[in-house]
Amino acid sequence: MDAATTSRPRLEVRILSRPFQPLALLEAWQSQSAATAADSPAAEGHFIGRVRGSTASGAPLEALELEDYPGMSETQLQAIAAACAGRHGVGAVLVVHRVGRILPGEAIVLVAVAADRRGPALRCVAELLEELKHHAPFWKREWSGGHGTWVAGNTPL
Amino acid sequence: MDAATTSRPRLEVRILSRPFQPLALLEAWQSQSAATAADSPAAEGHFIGRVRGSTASGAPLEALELEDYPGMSETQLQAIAAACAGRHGVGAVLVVHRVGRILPGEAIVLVAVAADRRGPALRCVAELLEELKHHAPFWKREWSGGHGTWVAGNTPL
Amino acid sequence: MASQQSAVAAMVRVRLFAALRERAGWSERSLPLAADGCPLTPADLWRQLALGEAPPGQAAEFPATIRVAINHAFAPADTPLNPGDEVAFLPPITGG
Amino acid sequence: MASQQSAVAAMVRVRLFAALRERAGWSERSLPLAADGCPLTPADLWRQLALGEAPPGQAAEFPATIRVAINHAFAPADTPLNPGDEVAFLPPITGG
Repeated sequence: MDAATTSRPRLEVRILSRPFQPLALLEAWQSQSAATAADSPAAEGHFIGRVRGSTASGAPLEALELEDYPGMSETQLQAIAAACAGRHGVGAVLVVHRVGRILPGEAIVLVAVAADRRGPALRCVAELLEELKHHAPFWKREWSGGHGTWVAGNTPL
Repeated sequence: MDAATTSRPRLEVRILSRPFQPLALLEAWQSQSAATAADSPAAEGHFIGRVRGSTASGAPLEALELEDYPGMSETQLQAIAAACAGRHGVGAVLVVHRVGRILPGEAIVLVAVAADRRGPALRCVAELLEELKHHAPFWKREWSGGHGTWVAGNTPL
Repeated sequence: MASQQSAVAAMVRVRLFAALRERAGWSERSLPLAADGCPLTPADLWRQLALGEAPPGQAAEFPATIRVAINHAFAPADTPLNPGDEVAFLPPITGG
Repeated sequence: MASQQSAVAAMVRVRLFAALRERAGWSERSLPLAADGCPLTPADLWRQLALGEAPPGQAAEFPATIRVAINHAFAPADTPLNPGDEVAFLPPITGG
């Protein structure tokens, strides 16, 4: 497992325009990261972000629309994943981001990190999430009462 | 979902003497936390810890033996989960800990936190993990070459 | 052939996203790179295309809240553009 | 009946775990609470049972690395014990 920190980290970045099941993607990702059970990483951190049921102003949300800059969004997610993985010396990173019309309760973002220690795994998840929220070209529009409003900024930590 | 931070958090603590599949337990836990998809928490953080393939001194590990203080281990995990959940204002916490003989690659610990925001979810996972590593009565013994050695301290962050 | 190629290459593509796109009423345009021989920058394009909220006649500073990408990479608004570049103006990012 | 009950209740249960259990060679004992009328503490029990690494004759300080639990809750080593208490000596914790 020391190989995870010395060899090149495995990075997987996906932008999906349809609903996804985070645990199903995690299962596929885990099975790729370990040829045998004994190869499994000692530490794994995950984050799942889902659409809230109400808008920033408290009205019931019909849907969230997520626009990206195709081409750049993949490139940026990949660059962010590579930089975070390198800084924390982790073995593998998975980043999944939804685009298009997303309903309340559906997953928008999934981040997973495998590492040899709990500290790097959890810190890398948190940092990756902040980075992608501020430096990957995605924009949210809240739809409520048939009216769409572009979200002005990210939700606070 | 604001109810998650104002109402009493849902705490689930399990000590298992047989191998468990973290994603299967997460799936069951998620389905309990949301009656409908739209009720799903906006933020969810997870940590999975697994047995390394080698001992602290680098020898191949046959198995890890995990001893607990039955009765107190449950009580302590519950108290730690309640305290962390309260401090971070999260909606739900799941803590699963293995005991007994655990093979390389098998999961030892699973922590999951559901919250309304990413910050509390991730911080609560990290803090819970540190707390249980230092304040829940569990002891590890590494078996290698037919010889068992009690682990002297926790692995560094 | 050579002159046709250089005519094609001497264009830049401009792209707008989200609220910026809706305010301007368009998402993508091709523009000649350098009509007056000076190297054109994204900030120049911003003014030429009157993308700011100031009335078109008034010269407005390039806003600090807007980020520029050239060929899918973030770049300063005063970067000289090259033929064939794709320039994008990005309103504040709200992903994740 | 009453005297039999109080005789049962005036005991404490002592439990050892992991390396501590193996060094002592036992995991659980019941002991009378107060032979001399003084309130007994976990630190007293530690010395009486010669659980430290110092030779049994030498009075050793209660080690800082060992934690005490009374009835499944952490407690200081000088807490007076009550009849029926379960006292556990816990070597450094290594879970998670």
